[in-house]
Amino acid sequence: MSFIAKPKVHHPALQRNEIGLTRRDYEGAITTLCAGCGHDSITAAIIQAFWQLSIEPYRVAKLSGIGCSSKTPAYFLREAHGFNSVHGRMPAVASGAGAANRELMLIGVSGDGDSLSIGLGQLCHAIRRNLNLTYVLENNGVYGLTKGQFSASTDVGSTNKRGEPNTMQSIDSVLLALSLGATFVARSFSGDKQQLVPILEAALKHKGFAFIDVISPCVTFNDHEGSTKSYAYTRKHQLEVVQADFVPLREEITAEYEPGTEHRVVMHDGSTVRLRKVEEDYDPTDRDRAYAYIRESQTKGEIVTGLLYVSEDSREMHEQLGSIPQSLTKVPYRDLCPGSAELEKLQARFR
Amino acid sequence: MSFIAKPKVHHPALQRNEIGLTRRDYEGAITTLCAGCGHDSITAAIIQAFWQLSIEPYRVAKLSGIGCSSKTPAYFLREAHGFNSVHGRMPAVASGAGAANRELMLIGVSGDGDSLSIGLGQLCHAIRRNLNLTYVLENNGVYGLTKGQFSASTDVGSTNKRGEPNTMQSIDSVLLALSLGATFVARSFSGDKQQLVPILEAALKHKGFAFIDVISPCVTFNDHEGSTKSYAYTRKHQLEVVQADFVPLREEITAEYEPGTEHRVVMHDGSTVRLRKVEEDYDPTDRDRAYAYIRESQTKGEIVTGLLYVSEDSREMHEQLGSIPQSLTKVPYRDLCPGSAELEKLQARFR
Amino acid sequence: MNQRVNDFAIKIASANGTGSSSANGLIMQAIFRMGIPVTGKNLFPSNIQGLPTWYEIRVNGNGYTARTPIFDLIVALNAATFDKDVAEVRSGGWLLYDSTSPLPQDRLRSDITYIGVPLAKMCNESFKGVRERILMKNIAYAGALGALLDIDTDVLVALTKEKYGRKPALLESNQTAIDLGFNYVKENLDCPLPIRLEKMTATEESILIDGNTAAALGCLYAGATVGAWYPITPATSIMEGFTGFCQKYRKDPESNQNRYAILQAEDELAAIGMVIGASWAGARAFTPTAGPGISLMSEFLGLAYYAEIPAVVFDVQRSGPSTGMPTRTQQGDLMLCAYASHGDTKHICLYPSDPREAFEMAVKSFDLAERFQTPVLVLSDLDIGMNDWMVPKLTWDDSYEPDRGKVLDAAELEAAKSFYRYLDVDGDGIPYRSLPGVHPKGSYFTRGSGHNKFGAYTEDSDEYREVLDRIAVKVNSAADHVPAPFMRGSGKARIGIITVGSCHAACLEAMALMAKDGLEVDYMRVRGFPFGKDVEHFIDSHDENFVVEMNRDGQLRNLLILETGVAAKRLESIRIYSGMPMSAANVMEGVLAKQGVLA
Amino acid sequence: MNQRVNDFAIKIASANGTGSSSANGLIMQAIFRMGIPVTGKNLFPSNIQGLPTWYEIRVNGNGYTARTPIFDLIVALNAATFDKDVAEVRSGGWLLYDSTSPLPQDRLRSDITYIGVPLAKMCNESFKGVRERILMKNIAYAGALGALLDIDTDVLVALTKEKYGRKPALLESNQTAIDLGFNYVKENLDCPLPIRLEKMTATEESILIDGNTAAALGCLYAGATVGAWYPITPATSIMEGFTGFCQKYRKDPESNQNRYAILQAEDELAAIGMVIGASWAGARAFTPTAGPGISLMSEFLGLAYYAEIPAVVFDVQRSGPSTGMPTRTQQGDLMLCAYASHGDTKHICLYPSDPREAFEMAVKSFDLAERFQTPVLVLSDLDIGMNDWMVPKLTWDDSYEPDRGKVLDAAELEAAKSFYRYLDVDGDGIPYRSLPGVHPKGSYFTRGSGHNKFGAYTEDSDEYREVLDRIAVKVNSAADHVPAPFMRGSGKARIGIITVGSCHAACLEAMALMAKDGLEVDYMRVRGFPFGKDVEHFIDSHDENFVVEMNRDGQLRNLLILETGVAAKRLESIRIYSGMPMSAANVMEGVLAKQGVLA
Ligand SMILES: Cc1ncc(C[n+]2csc(CCOP(=O)(O)OP(=O)(O)O)c2C)c(N)n1
Ligand SMILES: Cc1ncc(C[n+]2csc(CCOP(=O)(O)OP(=O)(O)O)c2C)c(N)n1
Ligand code: SF4
Ligand code: SF4
Ligand SMILES: [Mg+2]
Ligand SMILES: [Mg+2]
Repeated sequence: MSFIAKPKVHHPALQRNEIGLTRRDYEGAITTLCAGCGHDSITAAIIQAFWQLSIEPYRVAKLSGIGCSSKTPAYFLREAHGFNSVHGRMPAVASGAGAANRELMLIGVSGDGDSLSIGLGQLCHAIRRNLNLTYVLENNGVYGLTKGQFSASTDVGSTNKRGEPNTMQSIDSVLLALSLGATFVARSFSGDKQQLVPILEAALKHKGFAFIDVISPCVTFNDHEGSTKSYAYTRKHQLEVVQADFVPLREEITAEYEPGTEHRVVMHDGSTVRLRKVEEDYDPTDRDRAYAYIRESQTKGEIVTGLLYVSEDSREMHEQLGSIPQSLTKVPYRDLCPGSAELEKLQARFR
Repeated sequence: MSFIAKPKVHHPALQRNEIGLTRRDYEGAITTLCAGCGHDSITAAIIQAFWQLSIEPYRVAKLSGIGCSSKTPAYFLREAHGFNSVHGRMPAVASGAGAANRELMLIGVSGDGDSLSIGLGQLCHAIRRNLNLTYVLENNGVYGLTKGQFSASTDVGSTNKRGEPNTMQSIDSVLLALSLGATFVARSFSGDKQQLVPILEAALKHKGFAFIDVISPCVTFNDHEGSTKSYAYTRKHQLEVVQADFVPLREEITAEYEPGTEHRVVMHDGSTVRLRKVEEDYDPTDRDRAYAYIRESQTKGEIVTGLLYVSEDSREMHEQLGSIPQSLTKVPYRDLCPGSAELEKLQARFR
Repeated sequence: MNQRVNDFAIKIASANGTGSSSANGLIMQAIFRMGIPVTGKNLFPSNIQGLPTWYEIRVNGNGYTARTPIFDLIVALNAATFDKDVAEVRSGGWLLYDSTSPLPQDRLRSDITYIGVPLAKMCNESFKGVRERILMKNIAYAGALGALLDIDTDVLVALTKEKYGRKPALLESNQTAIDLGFNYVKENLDCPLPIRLEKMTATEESILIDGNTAAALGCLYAGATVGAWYPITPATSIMEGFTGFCQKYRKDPESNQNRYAILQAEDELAAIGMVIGASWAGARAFTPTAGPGISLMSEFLGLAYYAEIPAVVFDVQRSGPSTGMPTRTQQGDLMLCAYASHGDTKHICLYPSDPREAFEMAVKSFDLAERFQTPVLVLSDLDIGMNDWMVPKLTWDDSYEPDRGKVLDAAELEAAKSFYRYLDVDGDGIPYRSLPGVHPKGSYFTRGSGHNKFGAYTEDSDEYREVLDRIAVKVNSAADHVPAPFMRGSGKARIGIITVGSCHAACLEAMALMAKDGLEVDYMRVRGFPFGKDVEHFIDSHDENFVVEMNRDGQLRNLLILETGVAAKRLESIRIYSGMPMSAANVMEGVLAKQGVLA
Repeated sequence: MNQRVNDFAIKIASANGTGSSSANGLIMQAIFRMGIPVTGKNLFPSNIQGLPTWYEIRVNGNGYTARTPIFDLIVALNAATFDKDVAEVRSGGWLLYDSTSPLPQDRLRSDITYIGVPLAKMCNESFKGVRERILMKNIAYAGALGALLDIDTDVLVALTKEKYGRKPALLESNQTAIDLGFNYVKENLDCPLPIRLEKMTATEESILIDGNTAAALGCLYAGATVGAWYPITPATSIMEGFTGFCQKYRKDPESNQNRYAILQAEDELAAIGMVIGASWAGARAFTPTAGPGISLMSEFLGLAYYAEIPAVVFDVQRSGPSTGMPTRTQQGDLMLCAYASHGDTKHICLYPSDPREAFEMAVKSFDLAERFQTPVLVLSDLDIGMNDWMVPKLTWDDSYEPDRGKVLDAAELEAAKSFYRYLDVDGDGIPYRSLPGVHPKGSYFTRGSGHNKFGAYTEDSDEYREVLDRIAVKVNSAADHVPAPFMRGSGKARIGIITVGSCHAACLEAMALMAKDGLEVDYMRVRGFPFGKDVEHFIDSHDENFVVEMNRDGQLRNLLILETGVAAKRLESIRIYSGMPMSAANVMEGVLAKQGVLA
C-alpha cells in the first residue's frame, strides 16, 4: 500500500495508453488547494483511472457542487466539459445531463458538506434513480472551504480546531447508500491510490450509480489530534476487506487468487472486476451482509474500505425509462416533431 | 345535507381520562379528506393516544408539511397550536420550535411525498439531531393531494391510475431511519388501531426522535397491479370517471391481528398487502438485528410492523446542546442581556 | 320577459369528488358543438373530496369569453354553499335545486325563480348502488339543463356515445340519467327558459382546450426531449400532457424505445437543476411549476443566468403568497420571475393570454432560451392552464426550424483557431457555446463563480464586470425578439389600457362595451419581457393609462415603471387578486371610476 | 517632497494562507493605538491557500475611512501579482519588495521608488522550519513598515505582548521578526518616508470592530436565544461571534447550562425554517446568510410574511449573481430582499452602514420583527461584515426593553372573550398572537394556505383578500418605525446624493471634497425599508439626485422609483459593482460627469 504525500502526478517516460495518450493528457488546471490536501491525491487517482481505461477525455462530463472538493474537476481532464454547479445540487444537474445524453461518461465530485447536508436529498434520489454516474464523495469530515465547521460526517466526539467535540451522530454515507439500494458502493482513502484506482475504474465501468466515499483528510482544518478523519487516524483504523482488481476486456487475468477468496463481476462491456476478499467471510455481492459487516466493524472502531457492494443486476436510469440507446441530442428534429398534418388530426380530441 | 359520510370518532359514554378530559376534548376540526382515507384512521389513533396519556392538549404543538396527510393536524387536538408549514420542511420548523421551547410536546405529521422526496434531507437531519419529536409518516405510496403521482415509497412494479408501472426502487423509510441511527423506529398500519395507539404512546414518551411509518391507504389514487382481477367491473367504470373527478365512497380498511402472525390486507382496489407483526419475543433494542430482520422479510414480500427499534440511551437534541431544562422563552430578558457595563468592558478587545 | 339567446351565464355548485365535472364538461362541449362560443371556469377546492366546487359556464354569441360574475341560472347542489349560491343569482334569474328534499322556506328570495328537479329521487329509483346513484344525479342535471336551455339532444346523445361508446353499461346509465332530467323538465316545467341556446356556426374553426395541454403540445412540437418536474397544482397537467403526447409521438418506430426522458424529480430545486443539466448537454428541456416552485428555483435560475445556460420554465401562476389558494388564479409572480435570484439578474419572460398562445409561446420559449443562452419563463396562470378555452385551432408551419442559437458543432470546433466560451465574438453580447461530448476543443468549465470572458475563474474586478455587463446587454437585446405586444384601437384615444396574460378577454370586452357607451380606449397587452420600445411608446401616447392585472401590488405596473422609465403617476392601476379571473366589469369599473362616472 | 502626515494609503500583496493577516492586523492596530483614524480592507480569495490576497490600509487624520484606490506604498510579496501591484502604485510612490531575489529589471517603473528588504533571507537566517520562516517573513515586513512609516515601536511591542504574552516562544519569534525588519530599514534606508504617522488622540472613544462581530453582539443584547445557520462566506462569523458571546454570557450561573440554542442546519432552507419555528414558539431567533441563502429561503420568507411570523435574517451581501465572487463585496440583494418569494410580498429591511449600525440594527430588527410579526432582513455586506472598521464605541441603554409586540400571555388569554389570530382588533393592521404551550384559548392553526381573519382555512375570495390587504397595510406602516434616513447638508443644495449601507463613508468624503471645490450637495442615506415620507421629500427637494450604490442594475434606485413614485429620470445612478468598496472618487466622478466637469 502506498501513501502519496503530495499531489504529484508521475509521468514515467510519458507512457502511452491504448489510445495513445499520456497521463498528462488527463490532467487539468493546476490545483489551488492546500498543499497536502487529500482531495489532490484523489484527483491524481482519477487521472490514473481514466488513463488506464483509455477513455477519450472529451467524452466525459465532470460535475460538482461547491466546496474545496467540488473545485477538483477543474484539475483533471482538461478536455472534458466541466460543471461546477451550486452547493449540494450536482446530482440534479448530472441527472439532467445524463438524461439528455446517455453517451456521456459522467463523473461527479462532491464533499461531505455538499453531499450529506445541503445535498443529502439529491444524493439519495440520484441513488434511487440509479443514474449512470460515478460519484466521488471526498470525505474530510469538515467544511473545508468555509473554514472548519463540523459536517454531517463528523463523528461523535471528534473535535474541531478549537478542541470542541461534536455531539451529533454522523451520517455514514456507505450505510446510507446500502440502505437505499445503491448498486455500487465503495469506500477508500485518498492516501491509498493502489486501492482507489481500481475502484474508480470499476465504478466508471459500472452501469448505474457508483458511489465511492473516499476519506480525504483536510490538512488545514481537520488533520489534528482528536479528529477521526485525519491521516493518522485513518491509517490506524482503516480495514481493507475487499481488494478490487480491474481487468479490462482485452486483458487476460493473469494471477489467480486462492479459491474462495475471489469474486468476479463482469461489467456491461465485458471487462471484469475481480474482488479479492481480504476478509474471508465478506461477500461483496450480498447487500445485507455488507451492511452488517460494516456496522460490526464500526462498533469495533474500524473503517472498512474496499469495493463493498456491487449489484450484478443493476438497471440504470435509461434502462428503467426505456430510452433509445443514443443520446437524445442526436435525434434529428424531424423525428421529434409530428408536423402540421398530425396537429390538425389530433385536435379532433378538442372538439 | 351532507353528501359524504365522514369517519366518525366514537365516544363510548364519553369516558374521562386522568385529567378529566373526554376523547372529544382531543378532537379537532372535521376532516376534509376522502371518506375512508387511511389518514383519518391515524388521526383517530392519535386522538386516542393523547387521551390515554392524559396529556393537556395545549402543551402540544402539532406540525406538518403540505399534503393530504399534512392537513390532519387540523383534525385533532383543537386546543393545541398547529403549524401547517411548507412542503417537506416541517422538520426544520419543528426543530426551531423545539429549540425555543423544549417543554412543548411536539408531534409532526407528514406524507411520503413530503418526507421522502422534497423533505428527505430535512427528515434525515432531524433524525440525526435526535429532535424530541414524534414523527408520523402517513405512507400511502402516492401523492394524494396532487392526484396520484408516484412517490418515493411506491414499490417497483406498482402501477399508477393509468396503469403504468413504477420502475424506480422505493425508499424504505424504516431502513433509512435505522441506517441513520434513529433512536425510535416503528411501522404500523392505519387500520390497526390496536397496534398503532400503543406505538404512538411510546413515541410520545420517547426522549428523542420517534419515527413511525404508518401504511395508510389512499382510497382515491392507490391502484396496484393485480387489482383488476376481483374488481374488474368497478375498475372499468372507475377509470373514466376518476379522471373526471368522482371519488368513490369507501369504507376504511381495518385489520387487527396477533403478534407473530402474518396478515393479508386487501386494499380498496383489491390488491393485497402482507403485514407481519413482530413476534412477542422480538428484541427491539438491537438496531442491527432489526435492520436485518426487516430486510429478510422484505425479500419474502412481507411488511414488518411493530415497534422495531428503540435505543435505550437516546440523547435528544437539547441534551447534546447542554441547554437549560426550561423553555428558552421563559428566561427573563434581564438574564439574557449582559448590560451596559459589560458592553463597555468587553470592548477592550476591540482596541 | 326578454329572451336572451346565446348570451347568459350559469353556475353549477356541487361538492368535490362527486363526479359533477363529467356533467359540466358535457354541457360545455354540447354548447360548443352547437357552434356557440362558450367558456367554462372550474372553481375547485384544494382537496380531493367533499369541499365546495363550482363550475361557471358563459355562453356568448359575440365570442366574449371572459368570466362574468353575474349568473342567470345557478344549479345549487351543495347544501354547504346553498345560501351563498342563492345570493349570487341575478335578480330575475333561476335557481335549479334537487327537490328530493324541500327548500329551506325561510331563506328564499322572492326575485328569482326556483326550479325543483327531484334528481336524487329519480336516480335512486333508477339506479342501484351508492356510487352510480351519486354519479348519475350529476348527469341527470345535465339532462335537465338540456331541456331548460334548449341544448340540442342529438348533440348530447352523440357526445355520450363518443365518450362511453366502448363501455355499454356506462353508456346506458348515462343516457338514462340524461333522459331522466330532460324528460322531467319537459313534462313538469315551462321550457326552454328565456335564456336559451340556438345553433350557430361560430366554433367550427375552434377547439376547446386547456392551456396546459396546449403548452405540452408546444413542447412536443418544439422538439423538447427532456422534461423534469415536481407535481404542483396547477402546473401538473403540463407534464402529464407532455407524457401522453410523447408516448404517442416519440417512440422509435423500430424499437419502440423513447425519444424523450421525463424525470419526476424529488423537488423543484432538482427539477430546475435537471433542466439546466440537460440544456447544458444540448437537449431542449423544460420544467412546469407554480409560484412555490419558482421561489425554490431561485438559486439555480441565477446560476443559469450567469453561466448562460438555456432553461425553459413554465410558471402556471396561482394565488399566493406562500401556499395561498392553490386552486385559484392570480398573476402574482410577475416581479419574481423577472428578477429571480440574488445579485443582478433579469430573465426573459413570456406571457400567454390563452391556450393558443400557450402553445405558440412554448415553442418560442425554447428558441429564445437557446438563442440567448438564458432561462426563459413562460407565465401562464391557473385560469389559462386548467380551464377549457375556446380558441382558434392550433396551426403549425412545417418549415419551422428550431433556433438552437450559437452552438458550435464538432466540425466548427475542429476548424476553429480557439474557442472561448464567454467571448463576445459577434459584438451582439451573445457568445458561442459548445456541448459536452462533442469535441476536445470545445471543452470549458461552466461555473457560477466569477469567470472572465475566456471562461477562466477570476476574482479580478474588471474581468468580472466585463462579463456581467455583456450579459446585461445580451438579455436586454431580447426585447426585440420576444413577441411584440398585442395592440388594438386607433392609437389615438386619450385612454390606454395595458394588461397581460389572461386578463385579455376581459379587457377586450370592456373596450367594446365602453366604445358602445362612447368611451374610446386603446389597448395593449404585453407579451414578453424585457419590454420593447413600443411598450414605452404606447404609454407615452396616452394621457391616461390603466394597468389591469391580477395581483395586489401592481406587479406589471411595477415592471413597466422600472423598465420603461415612465413616471408612476402616468399609470393607474386596476387590480383583482382574490383568485377569480378578471371580468369586463372589473375593468370598466376601474376605468370609469377615474372618469368621474362610477359604473 | 511634501510630507504627508497621517494621510496616505498602503497595500500589502501576498498569498492566502501565508499568515500575512497577522502582520496586517498588527499594523492596523498599531496605527489605531497611536490615535490615528485608520481602516483596513482585506481582499482575500475564495480559497484557503496560495491565491492572491491584498490588504489595504488607509490612514486619514480627518477620519475619512472609505476605501481609496490610490496607493502611496505597496508591499509586493506575491510574484503572481507583482506586475499588477507595481502598476497600482501612484506616481511618486513606493514599492516594498523582498530583495532576497532580484527585481525583474525589464518590468520596472521609473516614477516610483523601490524599497528592497531581504525578508526571506533574514528570516531564513534567523528561524528554523519552513512554517516559521514563512510566517515570520510577514511579521518582518510589519517591522519594516514600522520604521518606514514611523509606527510607534512601544505600541508594536505592547501589541505583540498582548497577543502572544501567554506563548513565550511565539512572542520571541514575533519580536525578533519585527526587529529584523525594523532594524534593517533603519540601518539601510532613509526613513521615515514622507508619508508617515504622527500620534493623535482621535481614536480614544472608538473601537476597531468588524460588522459581523458587532451584529452578533447586537443579537446577544437583543436577547436572541435561538440561532440557526448554514456556513457561508461572508456571514459565517456572525454565528461564530454569537456562539463565542453566548459561551461567555449565556450560561446559567448555577448549572452552567446554556440559555441559548444554536443549530447548524443542513442548509439555508432548514435554517430559516428553524428561525420561523423558534419565533413562532416565542423565542427571538435569527439566521445569518448571504445571497445564495436568501434565494434558497425565498419560499419560507413568503410563508412567514403571509402567516405573520417574526424572523430575523442577516444578509451579508457578496458579489453575485450565483456563486459570483464570494469574497468580494456588493449590494446586489436589495431588490430580492425587499420582495422575496412568489405572490405579493414586501419585507422590512434594515441597511446598516458600518459595524456600529450593524450592532444597533441587529437589536432593532428583533423589535420590528416581533412588533410587525413579519421577517426583517438586515442587509449588510462583506465590507462591513468582515473588515475592521473604526467606529465610536458601542453603547447600551440599560432601560431598553425588548418590544415583543402583541403577544397575549396566559392571563390575557384566560381573560379574553375570544381570540382570533388574524383579527385587526386595534385597527392598525397588526393582529394579536399567542404562543404554543401557553393557554388552551390561544390555540390556532398557522398556515401558509388561504385563511380568513379568524384564522380558519378559506378559499373565499373576500375573506382571503381581507387578510392580504391588512398585511399590506401593516408592513407599509413599518415605514414610520424603521430607522429614519441619515441626512446631512443644508437641505437647500441643488444636488442630492442618496445612498445605502457601506457607501456612506465614500459619500461623506465626496461631499466634503466637492464642498471644498465649491459644489454643495445634500446627502441622504436610507436606513430602512419600506421608505418613509422623508425619503420622497428629499428627492422632491432636489433638482438633481444621484443614487450611489454597489450593484449593476441600480437596485436602490429601483426601490426608490417603485416605492416613492418619483419619476425614474429624477434619479441619476452611480454604480460600482466589481467587488470593491465604493470610494469617494467613484462618487465624485459620477456627480461631476453630469455637471459637465469631468473629474
Ligand atoms: C447555498 C450555499 N450555501 C453555503 C455555501 C457556502 N459553502 C461553500 S462550500 C461549503 C461547504 C463545503 O464543504 P464540503 O462539501 O465538505 O467540501 P470541502 O470544502 O470540505 O471539500 C459551504 C457551506 C454556498 N456556496 N452555497
Ligand atoms: C414547493 C411545493 N411543491 C409542490 C407542492 C404540491 N404538493 C402539494 S402536496 C404534494 C404531495 C403530497 O404527497 P404526500 O406528502 O405523500 O401526501 P398525501 O397527499 O399523499 O397524504 C405536492 C407535491 C407544494 N405544495 N409545494
Ligand atoms: S481547506 Fe482542507 S479541504 Fe480545503 S483545500 Fe485546504 S486541506 Fe483541502
Ligand atoms: S386523495 Fe387519498 S390521501 Fe388524499 S384524502 Fe383522498 S384518500 Fe386520503
Ligand atoms: Mg468536507
Ligand atoms: Mg402520500
